[in-house]
Amino acid sequence: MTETLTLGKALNLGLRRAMEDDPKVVLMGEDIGKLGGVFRITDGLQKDFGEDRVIDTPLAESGIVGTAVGLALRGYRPVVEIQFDGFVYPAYDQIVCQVAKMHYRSKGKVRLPMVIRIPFGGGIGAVEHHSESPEAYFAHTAGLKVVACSNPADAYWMIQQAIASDDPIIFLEPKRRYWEKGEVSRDSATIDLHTAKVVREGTDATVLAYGPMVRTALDAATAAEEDGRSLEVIDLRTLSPLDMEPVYASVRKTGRAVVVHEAPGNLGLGSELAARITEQCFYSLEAPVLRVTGYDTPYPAARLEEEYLPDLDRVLDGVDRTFGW
Amino acid sequence: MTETLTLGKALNLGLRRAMEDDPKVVLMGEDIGKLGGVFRITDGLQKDFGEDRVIDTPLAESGIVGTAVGLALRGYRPVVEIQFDGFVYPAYDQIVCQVAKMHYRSKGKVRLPMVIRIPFGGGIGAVEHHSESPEAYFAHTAGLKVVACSNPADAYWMIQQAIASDDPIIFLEPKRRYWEKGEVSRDSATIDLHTAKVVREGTDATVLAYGPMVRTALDAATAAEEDGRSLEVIDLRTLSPLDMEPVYASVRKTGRAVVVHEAPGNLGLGSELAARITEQCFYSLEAPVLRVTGYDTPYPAARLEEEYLPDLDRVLDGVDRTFGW
Amino acid sequence: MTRASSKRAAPATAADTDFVQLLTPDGERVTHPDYSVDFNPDELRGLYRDLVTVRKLDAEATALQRQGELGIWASLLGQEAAQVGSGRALREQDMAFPTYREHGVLYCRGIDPIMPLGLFRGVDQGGWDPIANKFGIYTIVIGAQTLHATGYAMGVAKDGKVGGDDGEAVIAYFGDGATSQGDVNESFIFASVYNAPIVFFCQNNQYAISEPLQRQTRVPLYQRASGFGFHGVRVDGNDVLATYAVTRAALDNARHGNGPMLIEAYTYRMGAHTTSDDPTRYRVASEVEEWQAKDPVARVRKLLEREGIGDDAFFAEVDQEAKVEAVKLRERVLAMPDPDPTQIFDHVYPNGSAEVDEEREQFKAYHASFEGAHR
Amino acid sequence: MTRASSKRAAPATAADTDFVQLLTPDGERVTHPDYSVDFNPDELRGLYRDLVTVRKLDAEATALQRQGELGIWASLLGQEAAQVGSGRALREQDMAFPTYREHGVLYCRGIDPIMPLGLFRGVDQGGWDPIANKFGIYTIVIGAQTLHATGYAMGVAKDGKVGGDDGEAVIAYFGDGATSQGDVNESFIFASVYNAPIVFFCQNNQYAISEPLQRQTRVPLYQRASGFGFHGVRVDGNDVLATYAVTRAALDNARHGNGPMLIEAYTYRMGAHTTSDDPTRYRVASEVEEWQAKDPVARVRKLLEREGIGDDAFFAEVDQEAKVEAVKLRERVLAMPDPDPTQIFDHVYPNGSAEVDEEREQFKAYHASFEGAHR
Ligand SMILES: Cc1ncc(C[n+]2csc(CCOP(=O)(O)OP(=O)(O)O)c2C)c(N)n1
Ligand SMILES: Cc1ncc(C[n+]2csc(CCOP(=O)(O)OP(=O)(O)O)c2C)c(N)n1
Ligand SMILES: [Mg+2]
Ligand SMILES: [Mg+2]
Repeated sequence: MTETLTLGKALNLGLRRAMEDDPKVVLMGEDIGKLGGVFRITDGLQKDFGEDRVIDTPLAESGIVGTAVGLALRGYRPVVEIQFDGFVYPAYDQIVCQVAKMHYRSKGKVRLPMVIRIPFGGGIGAVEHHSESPEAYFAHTAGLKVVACSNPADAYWMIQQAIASDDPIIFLEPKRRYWEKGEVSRDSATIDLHTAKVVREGTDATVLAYGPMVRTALDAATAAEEDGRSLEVIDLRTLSPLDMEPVYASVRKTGRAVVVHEAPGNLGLGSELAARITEQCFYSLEAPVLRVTGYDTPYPAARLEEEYLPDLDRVLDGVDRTFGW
Repeated sequence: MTETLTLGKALNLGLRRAMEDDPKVVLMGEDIGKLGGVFRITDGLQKDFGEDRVIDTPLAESGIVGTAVGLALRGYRPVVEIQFDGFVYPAYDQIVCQVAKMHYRSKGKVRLPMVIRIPFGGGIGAVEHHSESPEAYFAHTAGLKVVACSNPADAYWMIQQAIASDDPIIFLEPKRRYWEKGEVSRDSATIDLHTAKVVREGTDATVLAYGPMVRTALDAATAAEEDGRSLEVIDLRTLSPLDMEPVYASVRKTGRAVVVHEAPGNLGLGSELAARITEQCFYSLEAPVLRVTGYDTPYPAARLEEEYLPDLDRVLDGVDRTFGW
Repeated sequence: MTRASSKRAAPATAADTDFVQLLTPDGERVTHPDYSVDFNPDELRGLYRDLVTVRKLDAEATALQRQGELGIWASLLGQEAAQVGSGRALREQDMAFPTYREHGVLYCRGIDPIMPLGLFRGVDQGGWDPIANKFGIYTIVIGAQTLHATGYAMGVAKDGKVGGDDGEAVIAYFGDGATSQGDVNESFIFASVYNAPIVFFCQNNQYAISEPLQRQTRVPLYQRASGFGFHGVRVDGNDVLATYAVTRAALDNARHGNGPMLIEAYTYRMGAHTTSDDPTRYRVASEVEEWQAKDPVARVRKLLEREGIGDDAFFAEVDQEAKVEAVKLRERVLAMPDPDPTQIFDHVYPNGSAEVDEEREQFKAYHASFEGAHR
Repeated sequence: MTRASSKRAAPATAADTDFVQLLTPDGERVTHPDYSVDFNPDELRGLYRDLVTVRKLDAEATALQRQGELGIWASLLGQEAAQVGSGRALREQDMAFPTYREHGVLYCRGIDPIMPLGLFRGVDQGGWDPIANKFGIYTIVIGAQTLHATGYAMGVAKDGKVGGDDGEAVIAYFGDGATSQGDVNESFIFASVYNAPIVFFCQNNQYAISEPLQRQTRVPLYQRASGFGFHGVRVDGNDVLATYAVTRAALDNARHGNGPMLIEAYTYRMGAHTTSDDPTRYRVASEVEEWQAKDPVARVRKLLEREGIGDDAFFAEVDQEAKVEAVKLRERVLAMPDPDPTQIFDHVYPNGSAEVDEEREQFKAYHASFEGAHR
């Protein structure tokens, strides 16, 4: 049986279930206790699991991640909430030099089963630092795995799979989709964490997206249909490692690919996808892989973000351009 | 008239000249005073310019960069030395959120004429964190400019051009080439900071490199010549923004491109170059743009680095593969 | 083999409350061995006017947010004395580095109060010139500005602008939560090591969003300074006179070349963290009422009444003038134009970038393609 | 309007040197009101043996580097008492988090002394199991391990493993330079707020590479603790007895649930920062000589002689045994095989990664292509 949940509520229930399943799971972050987090993703969890397992921390991201590493060394499974994407950088040193490398450094003797949850992306009319898409900074870092959920069902299962994994995982949550509803079956996960998923089949061109842009890509596909164009949409879900086989299969079929993300184009995920697709599907491509992304500027003031972020029209424009070749 | 200098000495003389030319230029960093820096790049400068302009700082990278921002606001032109690539991350928040964005945030009212010098790359048999190539982390960040020098003449002039620029610049120094000699003319710069340079002309394939890999690429080109293959080698010099026109022109001529860098391939500069070249030279390409890079692992122990780093043979292998298409 | 007795820190708790006070909640003056003020009646009335005005403008901004005219607002309600007291203590040549809540200091610096509303409306990210106004751009990343302030102060010292009454001093504002950030502690180190002319002004409003002070420290925050080699003082942050006196002394101490000081202004955030916040989830009404009784504005009114230098006519006039300013502010906010979309591409680099220019052109061409057309 | 008098911090300087001492450089015992030891002769001889051995092994490592057998070496010369004193103070259940210089503590933990040589030779990045050995992997990023130690200690408290003699305590090692890092100061905050069972052990060896202590602080480092809400002590780090007593007391204080303490072990780096460093560029010989006179090993030998519990035969035997250990170490280092190149791809992720496996296969195929062939 399934039920209708918002993406935020699905995460909340996924966290709750992970804490029920394993007493070693602890949550850490700013304002995650009584307040339940600024997005209420941890709502009610401190009340039910206590201050020892849902830990309001001092206001210091490096301290949060660094002490989480220590808790992991002690046998805990810390799940860290970074309040907003733009506030993860004080912890960047601990993430890149410690979280990502300690297993390697110790020749496998140490495992850090940590999840770092980051609400990411724009579209909520926020002030500076609250709308960023830092995924490339993490995906470029060997030793980290990076995933992004795009819908309530994935949110519910992916967070549990990430917590159950012994790999250190950056878990990206599309904050502007927290309130979007979807059907969730709580019986069992249907697909592995590190797999991409074809979320709409099509024949003319492949649109690759993840997190908040999956909905945008699907809307574009619906609109394209009216123009008589059939778009295949793939939700990448796992950003590092990438799950490329479904992507190659799709592009070999369609011959055209457009990557969509909010992050700036320069050295964004789109560049890596374009490079790999071109290398593996060179003779199948009718046009170069095109990218529809945020611009190569800092994230602008809120009243400009609608113009900054890829939307349905820009995705369709990108698709049109691949047909222009 | 020209003279023969090591790359390290050329940087030292470039810094000295920049300090002579502008009294607002101050150097900041760990051990840059009496010691002259662990690589002696600032050797003798504190003695001649005083502790007020060559500042030994507390051991705190965020503090160094953050106070440099304040000094820039006060009208100084701080040149920060990060001791090794692997130690820039504690300053990552200040670099990404403040150095990169303050000009934008202030609608142009504030300028931060800062240079952050980072000795980067491997090949010196060092312990962990001393051999990394973090360029993509900065090049993906709008608001920063990123350059890398590869030879003494460029080192001497590029450091001066970077200091004279009002843009915040990440200045990457190929540490393993500090001791390599080259001819330097101290009369005047012959080329702008943000331009790529064809350092060897060829007709069969284009090899793109920067920093320490330029020498490797040139050696490969020499070896390839013996196999009767003519490689064109481009020293990118500017990593953000990229100077693509010379690259496109070359690839349109050769039809084949190989990008070489030490950084891991996944989301490295090679992916962006491959994506752009494919988009702009789609019908000129005989083969996909291939990448010869460090592997997607943390930087390994010193006794493994020779196997980890791209070398002449791996570059030639990459070139061979482009001819395999 | 070793002594058993505990070495737990002194029993002082983060909440103990002895501080410098010159004016009680009832508007009575009290004396302090180290600090005093000698304002004349006009100056006292001026401070009252400041307090009423910044509170009124703040309330107007909150109302504008409620009506959808601002995206969010970070109210200073309850912190008026801490901000007006310290803001008025600044000399013209002094430089201030604010967080995102120092609207009262901004007002004292003589900056157009519309400025922060542009930021919270989302039309820009801070429109004023920080150098010309001697008041930094609002900083949202907690603690980051304390290092900028310290570096700026290091520059003041390099310029030889310390040592006399005309010396320049710098003030860095931050909150109780910010004291946990590495950047803030590193700024203490740099300021101390270089003996920079800076005052660290911590508004301890008892909360970091939902987290009470106890999540950041178990001893009073002003005590943090001594271990870094400078002096810390706790002042009643709801007492504009004491805040003025302590801040003025610290600034003068800095400008005369005696280095940094830390001031903990003990106050309370009467409202929500921001208009997005719901404080009922984490604090009880009785606590808020307790602080209500320590209101920073009311006690100055009582003082003026007590000393017979403010009558009902005066108070009514001040309220009226503040109301007029608030109405003006509202009208100007409503009249604020949205930014031109191409501003996305402006001021990315002082020297520009061909890449960004190209994106701007593509952006224009793309939007031109819709002219007339509609999907 | 405000008092003029300066508010500069107390005159204490970073270099003032009152500390806990139980054994003078001349090998005389002195008493201290708070700390004492009651070692029997065997235990004292054992400490001497430890000191001589770790110094000898360290010297051997330095020699191996000079001969090109190690890439680099970070010598503990001069810090033997700080490391042996604190290392021996650890109870079996206690956990230590080192920097890259704690070879003496590693030895006291009973870990094969070959381990750090593998790291500095470049065959690996730290071969021991940190959990099984209760001794973390060497951490090169300054200060990072203090947060790991604090988190681990928070976990100890969560596990309820504090409160009695069998409680677990954690010790975090770091240097004087590290005290400037945000991470170290944040670890003080987390440890204090959660009252974690941890001892912060700062070896103040007077230098951070070339930078003297004055570049990090203008007051003694042990004073840093009080502003974070716990106790700080400075101990003579060249006095193995005092270091033992103070560390043991702090660890027991922690294991009994009384929270963190900071120990500043006042010592001196007699050698170069590492074998890559040239200290003659930044410090004078006379300074080194002064400290020579405070040698941590010599004073214990004097004590043993003074108390008639160590004769020439014993000292000769200890030297001889240390020499034998050193020779064994050398032989094993020379016999260390280089790692198999495919190890580049091992242990990137606990659960593995298809991408990395693919690169490993490509790597093998690429190298196989050279078999026989030569370019
Ligand atoms: C580095 C960073 N982490 C988290 C946040 C989110 N955040 C904004 S305000 C705030 C609380 C700040 O508390 P405090 O320093 O006491 O200042 P106050 O808001 O009470 O004036 C937090 C956690 C941020 N802005 N920056
Ligand atoms: C974050 C960081 N910055 C810089 C370095 C380079 N570095 C290695 S050791 C060292 C000095 C450390 O001094 P201290 O903390 O006193 O320890 P000591 O070496 O004296 O034992 C520096 C700057 C580093 N390892 N990590
Ligand atoms: Mg607060
Ligand atoms: Mg030291």
